[in-house]
Amino acid sequence: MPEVATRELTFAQAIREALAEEMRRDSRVCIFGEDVAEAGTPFKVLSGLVEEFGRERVMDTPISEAGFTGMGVGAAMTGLRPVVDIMFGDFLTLTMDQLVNQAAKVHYMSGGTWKVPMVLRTTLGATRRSAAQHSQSLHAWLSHVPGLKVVMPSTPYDAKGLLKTAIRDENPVVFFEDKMMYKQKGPVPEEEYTIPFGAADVKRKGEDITIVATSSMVQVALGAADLLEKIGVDAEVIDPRTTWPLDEKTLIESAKKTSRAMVVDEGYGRYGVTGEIASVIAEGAFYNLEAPVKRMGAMHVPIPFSPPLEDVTVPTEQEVFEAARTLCGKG
Amino acid sequence: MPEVATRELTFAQAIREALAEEMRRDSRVCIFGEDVAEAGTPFKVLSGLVEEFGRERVMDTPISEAGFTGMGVGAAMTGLRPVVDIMFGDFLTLTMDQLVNQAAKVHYMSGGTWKVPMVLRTTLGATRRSAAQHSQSLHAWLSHVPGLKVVMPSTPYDAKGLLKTAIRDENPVVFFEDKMMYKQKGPVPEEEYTIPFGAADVKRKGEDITIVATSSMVQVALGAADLLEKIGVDAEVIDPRTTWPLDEKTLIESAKKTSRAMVVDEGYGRYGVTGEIASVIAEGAFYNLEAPVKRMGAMHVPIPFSPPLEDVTVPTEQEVFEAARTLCGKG
Amino acid sequence: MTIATEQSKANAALKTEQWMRMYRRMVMIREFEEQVNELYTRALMPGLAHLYVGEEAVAVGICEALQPTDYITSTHRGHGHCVAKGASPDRMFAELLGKEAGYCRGKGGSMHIADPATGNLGANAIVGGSAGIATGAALSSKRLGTGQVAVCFFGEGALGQGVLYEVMNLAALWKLPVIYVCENNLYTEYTHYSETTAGDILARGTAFGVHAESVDGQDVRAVYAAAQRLVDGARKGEGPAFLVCATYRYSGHHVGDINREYYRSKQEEQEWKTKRDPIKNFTAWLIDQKLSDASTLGGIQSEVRAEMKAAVEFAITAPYPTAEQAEEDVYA
Amino acid sequence: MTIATEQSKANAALKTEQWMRMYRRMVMIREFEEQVNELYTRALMPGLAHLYVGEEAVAVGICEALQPTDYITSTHRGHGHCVAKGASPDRMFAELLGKEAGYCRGKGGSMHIADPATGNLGANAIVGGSAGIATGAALSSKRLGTGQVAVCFFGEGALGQGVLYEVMNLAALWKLPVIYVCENNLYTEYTHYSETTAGDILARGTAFGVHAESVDGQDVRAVYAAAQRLVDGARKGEGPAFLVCATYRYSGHHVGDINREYYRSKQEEQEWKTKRDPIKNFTAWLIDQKLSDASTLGGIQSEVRAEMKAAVEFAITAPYPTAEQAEEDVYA
Ligand SMILES: Cc1ncc(C[n+]2csc(CCOP(=O)(O)OP(=O)(O)O)c2C)c(N)n1
Ligand SMILES: Cc1ncc(C[n+]2csc(CCOP(=O)(O)OP(=O)(O)O)c2C)c(N)n1
Ligand SMILES: [Mg+2]
Ligand SMILES: [Mg+2]
Repeated sequence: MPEVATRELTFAQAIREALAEEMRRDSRVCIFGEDVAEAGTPFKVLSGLVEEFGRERVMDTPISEAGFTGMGVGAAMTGLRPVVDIMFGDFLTLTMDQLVNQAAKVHYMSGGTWKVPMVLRTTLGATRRSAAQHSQSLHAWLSHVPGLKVVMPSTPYDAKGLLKTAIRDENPVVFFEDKMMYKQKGPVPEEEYTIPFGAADVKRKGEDITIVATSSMVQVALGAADLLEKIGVDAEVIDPRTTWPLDEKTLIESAKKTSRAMVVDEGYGRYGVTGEIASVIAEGAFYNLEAPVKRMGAMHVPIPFSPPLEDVTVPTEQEVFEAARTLCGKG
Repeated sequence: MPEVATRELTFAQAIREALAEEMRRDSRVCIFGEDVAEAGTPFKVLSGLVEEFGRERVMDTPISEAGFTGMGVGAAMTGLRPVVDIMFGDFLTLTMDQLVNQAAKVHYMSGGTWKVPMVLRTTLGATRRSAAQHSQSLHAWLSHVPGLKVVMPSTPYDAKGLLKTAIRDENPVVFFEDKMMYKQKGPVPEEEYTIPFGAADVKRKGEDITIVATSSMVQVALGAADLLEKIGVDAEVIDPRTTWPLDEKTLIESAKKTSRAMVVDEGYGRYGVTGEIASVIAEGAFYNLEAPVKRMGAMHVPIPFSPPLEDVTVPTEQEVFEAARTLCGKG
Repeated sequence: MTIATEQSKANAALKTEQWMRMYRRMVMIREFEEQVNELYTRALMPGLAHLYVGEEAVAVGICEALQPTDYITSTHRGHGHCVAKGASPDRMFAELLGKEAGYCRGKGGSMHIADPATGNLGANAIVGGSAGIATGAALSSKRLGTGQVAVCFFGEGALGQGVLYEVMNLAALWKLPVIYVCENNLYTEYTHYSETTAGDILARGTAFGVHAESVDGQDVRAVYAAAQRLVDGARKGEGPAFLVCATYRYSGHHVGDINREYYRSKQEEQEWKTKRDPIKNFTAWLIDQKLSDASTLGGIQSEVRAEMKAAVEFAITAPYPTAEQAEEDVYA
Repeated sequence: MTIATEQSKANAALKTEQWMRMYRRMVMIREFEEQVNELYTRALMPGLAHLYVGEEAVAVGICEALQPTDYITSTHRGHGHCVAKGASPDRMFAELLGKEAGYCRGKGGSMHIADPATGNLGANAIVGGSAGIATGAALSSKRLGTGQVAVCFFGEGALGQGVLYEVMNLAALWKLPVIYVCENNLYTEYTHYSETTAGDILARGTAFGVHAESVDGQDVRAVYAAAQRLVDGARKGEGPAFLVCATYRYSGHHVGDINREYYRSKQEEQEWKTKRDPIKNFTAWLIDQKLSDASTLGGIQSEVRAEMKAAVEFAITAPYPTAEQAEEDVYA
C-alpha cells in the first residue's frame, strides 16, 4: 500500500466511495438493481448514493435479474457505464445467459466493433445462516468464461481501488463482494487511486509455504499464518485479487521459493478455482515442489442452514493451519 | 465391453434406443423440449419416439428453457421421470437457476425427503461452424455443483448404457452429447445393459503416458495414441465417462504406472475440467510423476465462426500427439 | 323434521366446523409468527425470517380448498403456507432453529420448509423460483391421472420474473391443474409494487391463456370461495388459474426490518391493522352470525398460544444435527 | 401554380423516391438470400443460414421509419434486418463465408452480423437474447438525451422467453424509446406457433404496460405507416410499443430444412407465395399508382442481382483471417 494519508473505512464504505467518486467523475456511470435507491440495498452498501445522484442514475428495478442485466449490456454498448447490482451471487444463475452469451461475447462476435463496459457487482460467501440459495460462491463459473473479467477484493483498500478500475474498464467485469466482510474495517487512502487487474498482492511475506487465498479466505489464511508462525512456519499469503486475468507469475514464483503451496477459496472445491490455481502452480513450480499442492474449498454440498452444519462446510483458520502444518511436515 | 452379440449403431441411434427401452420399461419416463416430437430434434436424435409413445410422453414445448426445465424438477419430484431436452448446451445459461438452485438442492434442502429423478440431455462441442452461441462445452459449470451428476459419453456403447443409468438414477443428471459425434458408429450389444456412474473406462491400455480425455476428446486422444505408437510411445487413454462422480482411483493409478499424464477436454482450459482432473492426478500421483500434468482445453476465446479460426480453438489429434511427445521427452 | 332439513343442518354443522378450523389456523399462523419474532429478538434464531402476519387469510383460505394430497409450493415468507397446509409447529420451529427434528433435519431453515406428508413441495428462497416446480407437479398429476391440484404461492414481486410467464403459457397450453396465487402485499422488500409493475396484473394471466381473477386477501371467506371454485375447475380439467389476493404484511420485510418509514408510512400500516385485519374481521363475522362467541374464540387463542409455546420449547431443547450430517442428503 | 401545389409535388417526388428505395431494399434482401442459398447448395458456405425470403416487408417497412443512428437488434434470421438498416452486401457475404473483410472479421458469421455504422447492435443466435440489449440501448438514449429509438426484432418463438416480459415491464415503467417487433411467421423451427403460444399475443404487450398493435407484415406500406407512428411516439417520449407483424418464411427454418411436409403443407406455402408476396404486391401497387412501371422495376431487379453477384464474388475471393486472429478481440 502506498504511504499516504489514510482513514479506516469499512468494506461497504470503500465500495460506496468508489462508486460515488466514479459517478462524480463520469456522468455516464449509473447503477441499477433491486432496492438500490432509497433502501441502498439490503446490505446498505449503497446508502446515500440516490440522495447525491438522483433516481435517474440510481434506479430501482423489478425482480428481473435476467432482464436488467441484459439492459446493462445494451446500455453499456451504447454509451452508459452501468453498474448492475445482483443482490446475492446465487441469483447469477438467472443472469448467465445475459452475462455469458451476451456480455462476454459481444466484443468478440462483432469482430471488435462493439464494447460492453459494464460492471456487475454481486456477493459471495456462506456462514450467514441463509441456507443453500443465499450462500453460494459461484465465481468459478464466471472465471471459466472468456470475455469476462472477475474481481475478488479482500480488503476495503482493494475493494475501492479495484472497483474504480472495473468501472473504467472497457469490458464486462464481474465484481464479487464477500457479504460477511461489509463491516470489516481497513485503511483507505484519502487520495484517489486505482489497482490494476492481474496483479496479485502479497498480503504477508513468508518463506516456508505459499498460501494462495481469495476474497473471504484471505483473512482466514492470514489468521492461519499467525498460528503457523507460533510453530515456526513462515507462511506467505498471496491474494490474486482477480481470478481473471490471473497473475500466474507471482503465484508460481512464490511457490518456487517456498516449495510448498496451498490454495484456499470459498467456492466449491470441485471443478472450481482451487483446481485451476493448483494446476497453474503444480505446472509452473513442478520441479521445486516438495509436496502436492493442497486445495481447500467449500465442502461439496449445498450450503446447509443449521449453524453446526454450515460451519463445517467452509474452510476455517484452524483447518488451514492444520493443513499447512501437515504440508510442511510439522503435523 | 462384454462379449455378446452386437450391432453397429450410431451415437444418435444408441441414445434413441436407450430412451425407447426405458420408456417401454417405465411408463413414467417422458420427454419434453423444443421440437422433440415429430421433428425429433434438429439433430433427429429422437426420430420415431413420438410415433411409438405419443404426444403425451414426447412433448413439444415453447422456447422456454427455464420454464420447462423447472417443470422437469417439479414433475420429477411428484412421480414422473422426465428427460428434458436442451437443444444446445449453450442454452444451459437459461436453465441455471432451475438446475442449480432448484434441481440440485431440493433433496438436500428438504433434509432428504424430496427427490428429483430428472435427466437433462444437452449437447456440447465446437467445429460445426455455428459460432459463439452454439458451440460451447459448459459441463465444468455443472460438475462444480453438488447435487448434480454429470455424464459425458464418448461412444455409442457408453451413450446407451450411461443414459439408461441416468434415467434410473434418483438424482438430477446432466447428460452431455457431443453433437459432432451423432453419426459416429460403434458396436452396441443386442442385450440390455447399463453402465455405472463413477467408473472410468480405459479406452486403450498403455504404459508410457496417461491421457485422460472426455467426450469429444476421446477419439482425438485415441488418434493421437496411434500417432504416438509410431514413435514408440505407448499411451493409455482413459475416459472418466462421468465427471461427477469422478473415478479418481483409476486416473491416479494409471498416472502412477505411466508417470506422465495429460488431460484433454473440449471445455475452456481455464477454471474448468482440466484443472480439476490435473489437480487430482498431481496430488494423487505426486511422487510418481516425472513431469507436470499437461492440460489441453478449448482456447480461452468465444468460439469464432470462421473455419480457420474455429479449428485452432479446439485440441486436435496432432496437437495432443505433439504435447504428449514433448511430455515424454521425445519431442 | 324432513330429511332435507336434517341434511342442511348437518351441512351447517360441517360448515361451522370448517369455519372454526379456518379460524384456528389463522390464529396458529399469527401466534407462530409472534414466537418467531420473539426468538429473533431473544437472539435464539440463526439468521432472519420473513413474517406472514397480516396475510393469514390468504394461506388459510386457499389451503382449506385443498386436499391433503394436493401440492403447494411456497416462498421465503412461507410459514403461513406450511401451517395452513397442515405442518406441525414443533417441527417447523425445530427447522427454524436448525435442529435435527426439523422438517429438513435443520438443513433448510425458515426459507426451505418442505413436507411430503402434507404435499408441501417446499418453500423457495428464489423469488419466482417455484413456479416451474408447481407447474411440473401439475403435469405429473395430469399424466398420472391422480387428480391432484398444485398451488403456487408467490408475492407480487415474482411478477418481475420471466419464468412465471413461461410456465403459465405452458400450463395453459397443456391445461394443467395449477393455481398461481399472487399475494400482493404491495411491497417487494423496500419498494412499492407500483414502481416495479407496469400494466395490468390480471392481464398478466389472461395474456398467457390463464383464467385470472382477484380477491380481497383479507377476507378469508372470499379467498376460500374463490379458491374452491378455481381448485374445482382445475381438478375437473379446466386448466390453470391465476388468483391475485390483495393483502398486506404487518411487519418488516424480515424480522430485522424495523425502520420502515422511508418506504411506507406508519399510518398506512395502522389502517390495514385496524380496518382490514383478517382475524379481527373474521372474528366479528363469526360472532355476528352466531357461529361462535367471544369466549370460545378467546379460548382457542389461548390454546393455540400455549401450543406454540410448547412447540418453541420443544425446538429449543431439541438437539442439533451432528457435523457429519452436513455430507448426508446430497444425493438420493 | 401555387406554392402549396409545388410543395405537394415536391413531397410526392420525395415520397416516390422513398417507395423506390423501399422496393429496392426488398429486392436486395430477396436477391441476397437467393445467393445465400446458392452458396449453401454449392457447399461454399460454412454452417447453415436462416433465410428471410418472404418477410422482406417487415424489415424494410420498419427500418424505413428509422434514422441511421437509431438502433436495431436482430435474430438468427437476420440478413434482412441488416440490409434494411443499410449494411453493404459485400461485407455481409464476406462474414457469411468467414472472411476477414466481413462485418465481424469472420468471427460472427451469419447469426452475429453487427455494425455500429448503421446502428446495428448485432444479430443474436439466442432466441429472445437481444431483448435486454435493445431495451438497454433505449435506456442509454433516454439518459443521454440523444433521441435515438431502438428496435428489437424477434420471431414469435421468442414469445416463449420470459426475459422478453421482464424488459417490456421495465421499458414501460421507465418509458423507454424501444419498439418490440414480433415477426410472426407462424413457425418456430418445426412447430406451429399455436402449439406453443397460449392466450393472446397482443395482450402480452399490454399486460406489461406496452402499447400493442398488429399489422399485415406482407404489406410494406402498412408496416411502414405503423412503424412511423410508433417510432415517432417513442422518440417523443411516449414509451415503448409492441408491433406484431403477420408474415411467413418461404423457405425452411434454415437452408438445410428441405422436407417440410411434416410440419406444414406445400399448399400453405404456395398460397403465401402467390397471394401475399410482399414484393409482388408492392410492385403491382407501384404500377397501379403510376409511381413506376414494369420495366423500371425489372431494371432495378437486374441491377440488384448483378450487385449481389459481384458482392458474392468479392466475398469468395476475399482472404480468410489468419489463425492468430482467433485470440484477438476477446477483450477491448
Ligand atoms: C431471484 C431473487 N431475487 C431477489 C431476491 C431477494 N428478495 C427476497 S424477498 C424479495 C422481495 C419479494 O417480494 P414479494 O415477491 O412481493 O414477496 P413478499 O416479500 O412481499 O412476500 C427480494 C427482492 C430473491 N430472494 N430472489
Ligand atoms: C434460447 C434458444 N433456444 C432455442 C434455440 C434454437 N432455435 C433457433 S431458431 C428457433 C426457432 C425460432 O423461432 P422464431 O422465434 O419464431 O423465429 P423464426 O425462426 O421463425 O424466424 C429455435 C428454437 C435458440 N437459438 N435459442
Ligand atoms: Mg410483496
Ligand atoms: Mg417464427
